Amino acid sequence: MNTSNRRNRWRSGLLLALVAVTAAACAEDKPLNIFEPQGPQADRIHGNTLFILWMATAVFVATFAGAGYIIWKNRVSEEEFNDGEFPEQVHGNPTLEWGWTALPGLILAVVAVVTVPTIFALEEKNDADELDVMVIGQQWWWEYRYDVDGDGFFIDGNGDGVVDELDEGLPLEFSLDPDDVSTAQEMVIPVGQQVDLLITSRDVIHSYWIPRLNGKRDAVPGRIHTWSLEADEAGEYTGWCTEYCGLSHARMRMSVIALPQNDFDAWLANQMLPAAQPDPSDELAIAGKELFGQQCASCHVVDDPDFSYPTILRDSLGDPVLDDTDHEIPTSIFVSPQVAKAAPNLTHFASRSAFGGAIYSQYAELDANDDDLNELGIETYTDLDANYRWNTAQLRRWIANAPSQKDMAPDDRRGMPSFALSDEQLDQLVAYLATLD
Amino acid sequence: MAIIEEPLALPSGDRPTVSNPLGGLSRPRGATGLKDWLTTVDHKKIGIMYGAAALFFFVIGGIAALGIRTQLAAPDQTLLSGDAYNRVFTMHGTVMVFLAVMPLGAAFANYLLPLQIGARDVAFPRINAFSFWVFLAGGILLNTSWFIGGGANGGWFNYAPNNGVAYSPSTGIDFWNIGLLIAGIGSMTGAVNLITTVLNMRAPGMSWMKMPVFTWMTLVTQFLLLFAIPVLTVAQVLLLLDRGFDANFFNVEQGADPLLWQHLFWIFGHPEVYLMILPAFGIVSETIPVFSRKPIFGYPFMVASGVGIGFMGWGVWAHHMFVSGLGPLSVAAFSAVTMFIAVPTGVKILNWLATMWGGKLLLNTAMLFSIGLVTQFTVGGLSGVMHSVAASDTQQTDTYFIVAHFHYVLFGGALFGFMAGFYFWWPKAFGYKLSEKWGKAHFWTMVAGFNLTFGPMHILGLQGMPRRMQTYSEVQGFGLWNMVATIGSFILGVGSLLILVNAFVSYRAWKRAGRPDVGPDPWDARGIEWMIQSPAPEHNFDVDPVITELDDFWHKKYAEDENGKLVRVATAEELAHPGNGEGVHLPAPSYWPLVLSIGIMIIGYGLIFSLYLCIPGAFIMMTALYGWSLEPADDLDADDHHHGEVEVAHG
Amino acid sequence: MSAETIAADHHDVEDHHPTERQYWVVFVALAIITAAEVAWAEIPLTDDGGPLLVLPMMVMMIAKFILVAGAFMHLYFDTKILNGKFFWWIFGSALLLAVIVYFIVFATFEFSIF
Amino acid sequence: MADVATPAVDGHVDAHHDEHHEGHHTSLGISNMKLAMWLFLGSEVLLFGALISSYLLSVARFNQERAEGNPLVTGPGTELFDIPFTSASSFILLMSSLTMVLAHQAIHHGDVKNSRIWIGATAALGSLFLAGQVYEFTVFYREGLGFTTNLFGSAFFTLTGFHGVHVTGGILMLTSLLVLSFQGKLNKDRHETVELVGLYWHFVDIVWVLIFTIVYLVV
Repeated sequence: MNTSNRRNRWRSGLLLALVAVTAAACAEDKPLNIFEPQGPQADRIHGNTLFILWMATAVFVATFAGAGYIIWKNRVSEEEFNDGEFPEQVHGNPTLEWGWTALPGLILAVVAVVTVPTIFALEEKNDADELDVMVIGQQWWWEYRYDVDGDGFFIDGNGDGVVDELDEGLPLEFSLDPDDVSTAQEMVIPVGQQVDLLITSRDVIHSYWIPRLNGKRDAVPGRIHTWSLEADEAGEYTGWCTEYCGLSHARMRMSVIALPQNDFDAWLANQMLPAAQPDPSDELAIAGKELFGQQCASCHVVDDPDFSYPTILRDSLGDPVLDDTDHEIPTSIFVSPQVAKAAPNLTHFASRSAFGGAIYSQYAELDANDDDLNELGIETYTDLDANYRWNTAQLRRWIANAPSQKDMAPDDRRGMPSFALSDEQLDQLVAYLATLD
Repeated sequence: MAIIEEPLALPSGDRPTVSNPLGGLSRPRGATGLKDWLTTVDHKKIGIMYGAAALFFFVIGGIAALGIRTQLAAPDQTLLSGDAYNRVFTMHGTVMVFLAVMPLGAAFANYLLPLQIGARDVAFPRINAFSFWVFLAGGILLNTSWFIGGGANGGWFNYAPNNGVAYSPSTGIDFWNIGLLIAGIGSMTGAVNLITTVLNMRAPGMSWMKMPVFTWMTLVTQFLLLFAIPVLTVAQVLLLLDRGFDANFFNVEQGADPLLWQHLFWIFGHPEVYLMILPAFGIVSETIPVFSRKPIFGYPFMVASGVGIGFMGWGVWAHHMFVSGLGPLSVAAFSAVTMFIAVPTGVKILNWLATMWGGKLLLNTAMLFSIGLVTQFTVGGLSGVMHSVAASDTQQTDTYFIVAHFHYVLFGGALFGFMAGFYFWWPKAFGYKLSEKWGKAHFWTMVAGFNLTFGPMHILGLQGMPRRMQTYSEVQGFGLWNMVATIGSFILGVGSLLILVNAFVSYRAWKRAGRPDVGPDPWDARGIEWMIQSPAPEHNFDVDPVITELDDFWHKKYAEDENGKLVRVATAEELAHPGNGEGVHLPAPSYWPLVLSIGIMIIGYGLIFSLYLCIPGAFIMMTALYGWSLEPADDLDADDHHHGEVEVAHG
Repeated sequence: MSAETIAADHHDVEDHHPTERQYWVVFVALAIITAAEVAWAEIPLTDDGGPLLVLPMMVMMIAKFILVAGAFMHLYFDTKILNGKFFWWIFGSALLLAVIVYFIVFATFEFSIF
Repeated sequence: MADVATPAVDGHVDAHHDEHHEGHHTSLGISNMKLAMWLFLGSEVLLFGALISSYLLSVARFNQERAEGNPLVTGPGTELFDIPFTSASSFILLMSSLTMVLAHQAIHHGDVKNSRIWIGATAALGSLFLAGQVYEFTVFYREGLGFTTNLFGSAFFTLTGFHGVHVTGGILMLTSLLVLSFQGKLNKDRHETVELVGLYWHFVDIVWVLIFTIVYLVV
């Protein structure tokens, strides 16, 4: 099988999406606006919102008009106020009062009738059950696990290499089902198909929100919440984490990229492949791979037999879990030393459009006027497309000192630490990462 | 543990001899100056201290708010780092809710309740002082985290497991936790005290349906506090045990469910919302009739809707959790209940409007602020109904739409109401009126600044701007309205300070004019608190008033002639108590409430920094409890002072 | 209610206070119910839990609750009906509130003691 | 709502004459202290409600995780309960409610000497209950259940510990009553003080009635 062909196919699809996004961004500069639903779920919510919004507006206008009229008509000067004359002393009017107790009640009953079916409709799962994606929030990025083989499992829970019922309910810091896919930053979905999500979290509570496709659903550790997305058209749909999740909450964003079915299939097939090996002639990348093994592979997974991973089960403080005899529990389970317990799986890093919690675009337009970009010699990696080039400048800054780019607390094992890397080492790592497509 | 407030009388009925078991800290008598304020048990002084402390914390919270707004004025600002921003918005919310708006309610409740029900003081004057001091201790402890520990950074809701040591290792959350636990003690004791006062110490003839609306709303508020605070206390104790003693309540690895925190917090948190707004509802229910020259429209409905809000407030907490994953059945149920809580609030709005209908409206500052509450709260109430539509709420929640909503409720609602209260009762408390000129400037800058700040947040929310965001980038397109909101916030900041300017300016003018007597009843008002001199004498009423009507004072001033026309039958001066308190026995001041609070505060610091520090704290606390219960009961303290009998003053 | 009746109630208190014997009877009842509870929990029939274990337990628990609150805390024997009512207003509303609120919490967690 | 609770004017005049008797002439006709105690107990209902609910939910989650084999969940669970032992201590606490009410009965009839005996007995029975709890805690600890061991440990020790603290507070109050009694300050006229402590004590007993059935016997 010719892998390069496949790569070209997903790549063109992805870039198509990017172009669409750019076009959309030009036309509409409010990508999170909740009044522009582009999927059936969001559409349904939008209907409810408009209904209640108009209703509230009507009541608002009526109340303010009434209040304004009453105040305007009855206001008096201080002299008049104190002239000893009194208006009629009305103490109440039970009929009227019962009336305006009952009337809002009736209006609200109508609202309830509209609301309740929508609540249940939003919970409906896709019967076809073609694609389930597990969405895992952590400080401060999102991981997506695709149940490609459709066995209902996203993880090899007990790490025994067999994915079965024994894995059910086990914590998520265990390894991936070898037949499935793990990616990060952006979720790629097929157009026009309802994708069922299983949302959870590894650390604190996050909330998954793509306003144009559906409302929010919290990602709560220890719980799996179902939710769904469907996009009517190809394109990129952005979102933000909307549950306060600590230090870098403002920089935990995400996006959904909807691709036509063919492009999506190609993308998925590529994601199933193990990591690409650098070309033997590319010395820079080969050196980068070695460096990656030393510096990065303790947290980042790359599906490559050359890397080995630590096998220590850690608790929420990052301390190794000990058994009764004070020995580390021997497991073949990969757990990163972070509190987040995992860093993004980088097997197909270069295929993504964003990194760093989806706050940095992996690609820049060629004519982007960014001095930094030009200065750092990005031309090396402009083979992607005539109009796009790889945003290596930001990537280098990120690898060299991530906490300076985004608030993180690596000392508390939350986020990526700063590495003392030379320029040459950065070149090597970037060259290696570029091969991971 | 109950504190025995009642004096332990001798079997013979004799007065216990006055002894000084603890020397310098024995019961102070006739204190003046600072010592007077530190040892007072007078509900009016305590009310004033609540108000002053609340305004002080309001300024702190306001500065934090301006920090937030400055940071968000434009995209990619770097004034506040992510960490600093998180701490600032957390402290803003916490300080405003717990240390500004709630104590403002307590200030009015403390000052007015005994006056409105014709009592000499609250049921337990020393516990009342303790409530204030322990609230202040909690507030100070919380705010010292600005300097040590860096401020809490979990949000005012402080969701688990982000509030655990693993994710929030700095001591900020400990300050939040302990500070609010301590302040909660004050709310709890205050609630017991004020409920007992209202239920048990009403003047003769003041039946349920003759109680002023403000008294009713405060009673409901205090019941909400009484039942809501313990739930928060449990949540906080669990958090304390988790953070300080490695318990596992919110440890997900051990199988804990973080939603437990959310339930406990919001079971407290939603009644909390109503207990912030109900006192303000009570205040404008007092001012609007006075400045409309009409009785309140539909008094029974006003009372019943307030009580109804109190009850329904317990059934809606999960609407804060529509996206938390409760399951559609729970969401649908809570959604429906939440909608119907709009009914009693709607009744209130319409009844206020009906009170004004056909009245003679004097648009002075107090009235303007009251109308401000009615209108601005309506906006917040309507956006509230929008949130109750749960599906729609999945788009709005945790966006600036929510921020706009609750600021319209709590600032446009509660705070405007409290401002109306300040202008209305200021002469009763201090003996002079606040300047109308400054007052109107105050009102209009506040209204303009308020709407300019929070109005655009509706738009921002619908544009998808999430809350608690330290920054945003150009592409999201939030720049314009954020800039407008920031400009508005500075206008609002200036406007809010005008109350202090007004107080100062008006006081100086009054002093220069030789402190003219404002009279017992400067507004031609309705409640019996206007039957006593201004400022209110320490002993309140010379003799217990006897109540025959709702708005009793008004009905003593005015009566209908044979044509059914309202005519004045007596002037306020004729009816007013001359303020002769000679021989009236008042509860004596005490050091112990203050000392006890200091002990508790030291224990609080001990729980944060070192348990060894708890030892001296506990020692001070036990000493204070001991001293309190052994304190010469000063015979009549808390026992008979409310009977209003005239006794021979004694040494 | 007029002042006279209040005063009358006030002075009647001692006459209507329960006797020591009544307290002992209540205590014996409490002891018997406790023994029944333990016995019911220990018999093999209820090993699997479920409604068979829980429902009788709840009935017995509530019976004990009512006995202690009603007899020892003077909610039942107290002739000061006015006061008795008022205790129930406060304590009863707190109890009702707690039961309803926490049962709703259990419901949202899909928690069941059966 | 009727005017049930309104003392008439003459009731107020009355107040001058019996100011040191129980049941001051208040709007409701009960003393402020008694009303305050009931309010406090109402508040405590919500407190223990939250604690018991937290316990039940935590233990349910603990049992579930353990059944599913979560390797991080270690240590013993509810199988540690020693029902006969706890039944005995529950009986002791129930009995202390009886002695408490007898103490009040005695002081109400002016029988100071017997009231001392019953108050002392109540305090003693309460202390015995506490001792039992301390013993239970140590046994559990030796069996491997510490406060931090697992969710069950945290929830169990917190709930029963909170109750224990309330019992301790009650014992302190009872001791203070004894001291007052020996000082001669606790007589028939002050029987309400005993009644108030009694109300608190019975409430703590009621909470144990719930805990014993729900925590030990059912869940």
